[in-house]
Amino acid sequence: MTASNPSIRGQRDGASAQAAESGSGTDAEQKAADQLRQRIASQFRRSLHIRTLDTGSCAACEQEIRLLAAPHYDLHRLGLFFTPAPRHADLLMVTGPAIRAFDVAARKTYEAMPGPKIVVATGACALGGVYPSDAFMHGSVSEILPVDVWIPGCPPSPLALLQGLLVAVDRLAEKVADLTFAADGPTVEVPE
Amino acid sequence: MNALTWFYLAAAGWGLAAATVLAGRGAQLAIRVACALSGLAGAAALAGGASALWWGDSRVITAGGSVVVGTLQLQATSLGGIFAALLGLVAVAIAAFAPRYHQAGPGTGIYLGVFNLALAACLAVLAAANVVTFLVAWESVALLCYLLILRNPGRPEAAAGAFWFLALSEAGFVLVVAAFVILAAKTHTMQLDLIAARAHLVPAGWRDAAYLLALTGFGFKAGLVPLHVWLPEAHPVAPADGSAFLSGLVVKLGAYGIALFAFRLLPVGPAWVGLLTMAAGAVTAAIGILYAMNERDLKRFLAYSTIENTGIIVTAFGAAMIFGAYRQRALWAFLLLAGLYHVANHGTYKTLLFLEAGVVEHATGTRDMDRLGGLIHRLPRSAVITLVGTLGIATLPPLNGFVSEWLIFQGLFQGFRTGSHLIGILIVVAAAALGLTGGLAIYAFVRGFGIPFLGMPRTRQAREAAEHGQPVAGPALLAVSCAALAVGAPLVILALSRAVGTVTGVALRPVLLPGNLTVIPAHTDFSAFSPTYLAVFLVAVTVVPVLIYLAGRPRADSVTASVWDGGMVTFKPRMQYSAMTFSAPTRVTFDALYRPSVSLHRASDDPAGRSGPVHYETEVTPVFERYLYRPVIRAVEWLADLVRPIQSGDVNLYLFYVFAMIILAYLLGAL
Amino acid sequence: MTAVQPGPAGSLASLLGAVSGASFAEAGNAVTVRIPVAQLETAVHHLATTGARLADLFAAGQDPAVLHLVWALDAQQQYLIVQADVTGDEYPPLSDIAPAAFAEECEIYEQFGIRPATGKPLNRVALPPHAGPDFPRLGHRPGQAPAEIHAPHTVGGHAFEFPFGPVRQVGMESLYYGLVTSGEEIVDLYLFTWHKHRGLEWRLRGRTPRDALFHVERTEGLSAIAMSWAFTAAVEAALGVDPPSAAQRTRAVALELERLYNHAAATAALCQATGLSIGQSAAEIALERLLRLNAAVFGHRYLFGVMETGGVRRAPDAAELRGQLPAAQSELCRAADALLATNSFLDRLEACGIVTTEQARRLGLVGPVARAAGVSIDTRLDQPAPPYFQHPPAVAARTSGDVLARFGVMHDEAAESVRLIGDLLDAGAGAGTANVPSTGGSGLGWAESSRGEALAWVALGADGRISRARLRPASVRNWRGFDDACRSQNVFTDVPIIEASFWLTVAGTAR
Amino acid sequence: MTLWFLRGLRRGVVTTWYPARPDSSAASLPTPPVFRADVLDRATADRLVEVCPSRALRRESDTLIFDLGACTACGRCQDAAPEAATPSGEFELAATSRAHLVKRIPLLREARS
Repeated sequence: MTASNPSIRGQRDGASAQAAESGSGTDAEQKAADQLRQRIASQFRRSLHIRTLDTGSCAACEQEIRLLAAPHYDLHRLGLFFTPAPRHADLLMVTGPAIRAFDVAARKTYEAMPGPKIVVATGACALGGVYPSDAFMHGSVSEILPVDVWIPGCPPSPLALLQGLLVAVDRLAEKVADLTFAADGPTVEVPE
Repeated sequence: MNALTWFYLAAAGWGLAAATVLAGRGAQLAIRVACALSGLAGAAALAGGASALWWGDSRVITAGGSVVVGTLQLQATSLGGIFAALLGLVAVAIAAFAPRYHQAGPGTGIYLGVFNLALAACLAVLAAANVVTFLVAWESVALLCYLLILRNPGRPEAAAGAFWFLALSEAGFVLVVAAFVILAAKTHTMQLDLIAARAHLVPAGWRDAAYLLALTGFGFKAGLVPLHVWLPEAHPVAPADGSAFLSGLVVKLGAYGIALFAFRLLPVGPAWVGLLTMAAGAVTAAIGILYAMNERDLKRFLAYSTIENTGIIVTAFGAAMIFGAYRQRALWAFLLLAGLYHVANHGTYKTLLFLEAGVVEHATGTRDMDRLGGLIHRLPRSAVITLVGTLGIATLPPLNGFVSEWLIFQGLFQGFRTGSHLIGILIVVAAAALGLTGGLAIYAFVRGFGIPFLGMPRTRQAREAAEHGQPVAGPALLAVSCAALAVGAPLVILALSRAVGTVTGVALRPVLLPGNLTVIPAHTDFSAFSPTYLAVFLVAVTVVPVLIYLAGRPRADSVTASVWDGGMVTFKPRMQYSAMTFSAPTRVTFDALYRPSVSLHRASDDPAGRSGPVHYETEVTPVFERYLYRPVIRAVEWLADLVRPIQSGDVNLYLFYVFAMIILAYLLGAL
Repeated sequence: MTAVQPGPAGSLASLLGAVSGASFAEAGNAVTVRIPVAQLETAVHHLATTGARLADLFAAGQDPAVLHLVWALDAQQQYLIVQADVTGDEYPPLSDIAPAAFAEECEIYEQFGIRPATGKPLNRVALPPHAGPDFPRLGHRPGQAPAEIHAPHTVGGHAFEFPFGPVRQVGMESLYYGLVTSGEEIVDLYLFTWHKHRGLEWRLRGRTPRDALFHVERTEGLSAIAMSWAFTAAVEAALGVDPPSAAQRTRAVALELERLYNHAAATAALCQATGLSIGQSAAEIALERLLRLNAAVFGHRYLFGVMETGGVRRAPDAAELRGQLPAAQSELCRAADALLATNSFLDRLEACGIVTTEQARRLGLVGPVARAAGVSIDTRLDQPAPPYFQHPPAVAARTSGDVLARFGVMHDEAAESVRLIGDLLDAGAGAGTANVPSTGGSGLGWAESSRGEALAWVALGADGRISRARLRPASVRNWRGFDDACRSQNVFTDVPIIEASFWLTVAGTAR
Repeated sequence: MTLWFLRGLRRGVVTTWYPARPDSSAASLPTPPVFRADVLDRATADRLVEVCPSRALRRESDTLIFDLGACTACGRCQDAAPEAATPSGEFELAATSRAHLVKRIPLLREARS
């Protein structure tokens, strides 16, 4: 497998731009949202304190988050720090499919954080993948908290988490918006 | 108006108050009038005490008395002055407290009558000029206090507590009588100032024996450690103002007795007597606070704290006697002054705390700390006043406890001036014991204030306590006097130095107050501090930054969020420290003394390994009651059984006894 | 269910003692016996006294709910499932197995409404407090239970409860401790795990085994292989399918790799709990190398997607594995040896969080926790599945039962796993799956996860879809030992150390 | 403690240069698939939708909606239709808006032979 598949690099043509637009309302709103995000991100550029919240994960996402502090990835070199108390946290990494029994604790954790704050939904469960919404759980974190950044993966690797955190503070450009994941050329021999 | 006339006024006031309330049979109006009179009389006593303090000893007045009993002589001495002033202050405070605390009724009438008579009796003890007056007054104080403690006989432990008090008081009284008899016999006079004058005639052995008898006798009343057992038994059952009076004043009479013998009647004795006194004081302080740490009942906790402070006072007197023995006259007088200052301080904030404990019990119906909690929201005024008292007794800077404790420590730290290394080291060891006591006192009073007043209410009574109708004036007056004793420390030290000057003949004033507001401990090259500047500075340090913050407050919109609790749904009252768990570290460190016993019931002990209700109880074994007093009591009972056959009811046998006694007396006479 | 053979089953009859009306059925290495409920108490008493170990207790079906007791017969190297139909809402009190099966009894009561006739209060286990009557359950909800049915957690007298969680340190799963303490020593400890109850067993009903496997892997993310192997073994036992031996060896390789990275992660967590950050970094370097090895060999850092019903989806890249494993293993061994030479670290572990042999046996603990307490049970040896007949592992055991013993057991197991992987690769590990018919049947599967014996029992309907699936990862069993291990502790800071030495997951016990 | 100090020196630096330079370990990570529009017809699309356990794929008339957020990169779609789905090798998938993760892959109008 090549490092990155050339054929999936989409261009900023109508299709993908249109894909990006369709989801988030009028242009003005989008511009205001970006402005606000830039302002928040600029405040956290050099030092960001992260608090994690497990709303029902299977423990694999937790292990990947713990590995961010391991020597191989060492998020301290990027000015990112873990902090136990939400009172001192700027960013909340939420894993798990938002189990309903956890709503009060999640709401309290979010409200204990001072503004401005960023919420990062981490892992396929938190993004609404693995589990549907039913009596046990909401199915995705955006049902209970206002999410700013989504990091897919089951579990997302520490590198994906790092990229997610840096995108959250606007120090890395977001890549996924431009990718179409639709290859048009014949990349594999078609069995007749 | 010299001091004695003030004392007459006070005695008359109290007598009148007793009469009105007894005549009125405890009607509400009678109570209010009596308390007003009692307050006025208190003020008179305060004035008398202050003038006795300032102008020195007055002349000895013979106020009558009969041939049988002996002459009744009174004299306003300066040593007694500080105690009389404290008596006045306590009387005024209780007078302001009593009307709103007691319900009208015949029981209250009798109680207040007895209370006022007890005040007069205490004044008589302080103003006694000869042995007979002193002993008569002393015994009447004991009996009247016994009646005070028996205020509500219905309570289960009331009788037992009162009896503990009376029994130990009588034991002490016997020893005090022995001490006075020795002195009077050797100096052939009954008048105290004559005894003091001729004290050098008393041979050394008799003098020390008299002092030791006095120390033990007054120790019973003051609460030196092996003799302290009645305090935690009597205080909880007495009503609020009764126990305040007991702890604030009656216990101080014990200290007055020891000071009387050590500094006025007897000349400066050998060093070992001082060492013994200091040792008794240090041990009392340490063991007193250690037991206070693990008490759940508010009043027993305060009673043990009284024992601790008595220990501190007696340590100061002991150290003074040692310095006296080594001819360090400045330090001898200085430590007496420090001890007296601590007597005044402890009298004020301990009375305050007992009155507040009464208010808490009145508002919630219980004294058990584990059933209180969060009272600061329900009883705000009482909480603030109790906080002032707690800061005082925990000897924290802005308030008066710190000043007297600082003076005592400065005196103790100058042990090296005695010249003998052993004595120097022993004095510093006593200072270390007081240090340990000071630290544990702060720990104990954080618990004593924190558990009942802060946190969440643990029971329904604590939730529904109401401040309205609770007495506040009395304790407020004492709180103000605590602050005054701290800020006005140089003035107090000035007055005390004059009193100590008349008692010891050492002019301390220039030695203590070089500037007008700084205090130095008897020797310029040692240390200095100014309580006034300290109090003002501390207040400024807290108030000024708040003002700056309020003035320049950033206008950012602030969000109030709940305390971070790990996302748990609700905080329950069971999730906060309880009295015994807060003091658990001491139970582990000093388990040799406490020998704690634990009883534990856990649902998870059930072989089915389930989790559920947990019940954990821990008790501290009362070492002295169990291993010292119970054997003595059993021995006495055994003796009583032994002797019972004598009383066989047969008249001839009784006649034979009389006959045998006459023969015996005759033979003894012949020797 | 295969036909009843009197042979091996006959020998088991003696085990059940004087039990009449028992019908036997044998599937794979597990014998199922169905006895009338009246005989249940005597059978249980007889089994408990002859040294059989109760591995699991659950209910299945509804009207009547069938009670299943899974016994591990170490002597006969088999599992015995005792089934009994329970009509009405009470079954006879099984006092002999009370401590080991208490949590299971509570769970059965919450899901099926049937409870032991002991009359003693039960505990809330899985369902959250706000679970109303219409909350999805596996069977009928409990009738109007008397108030005291859920034992309340009240603290009386002088102790107080120190609330801790559910949101805990960074990167730790949500778990609520109720630490009842006397100020100095921990008097009692109880756990709430209902914050993370995803209702997996309810979710698997009506799915095909292949679909269900996706969720079974995620019951306990850090033991994906063990749980999915137990589940697929159960399905294969139910349908009488034998996966190709190369696939079975691949499964064993994956399981041992999972054990390796879990023990490295446990070492790192232990160092973090004792505050030795240098040791934590060294262990985390070894852990990361192992995870990267997993990704290179099996295509997923946590070995998701390796298992398939009837075999294995991917073959391990043997050259890559042989090349990198020794380096990763030496990394972990050097870290562990350096830790064993650091006195400050060892002082924190010695005599800390002791689980006695009697407690381990009484509570039915499994895995390294049991082996460190002197109960040396290991399903790879006691109930060997195919690849472990030819490659039996050596079992590391200790007797002191404290944190140091658990650390030692994990350290030895890691070395043993590397040796096993070498043998398995020599014997050849490949991909391939046997075809799985979609017919009915029920079977029991098990695997030795890094935390202990993971069990799964499956009942398939006639159309091959799951009618009842029972997943029991080792965490369900060992959290009970955590309460006892913490109880004697007198220092609060020891609790995280004990938790790290157990190395359990809340997701596994909450399911 | 010198034991640890020397050990650390001997171990050397293991920290990745990411994001300054790409990290080599990323190559072996599981990544969401890429769908070949020219091969995908409705039948294949329906088969893919049915096989995805995480509800990441759904078909709307003639476009395949691929929700990257829900995709767990389990590879079942690649096993079901190897000619239509191949691993993308793209692991940096963080998105600042949920819509960025929802990809629309146009399907072939007529059924493939």
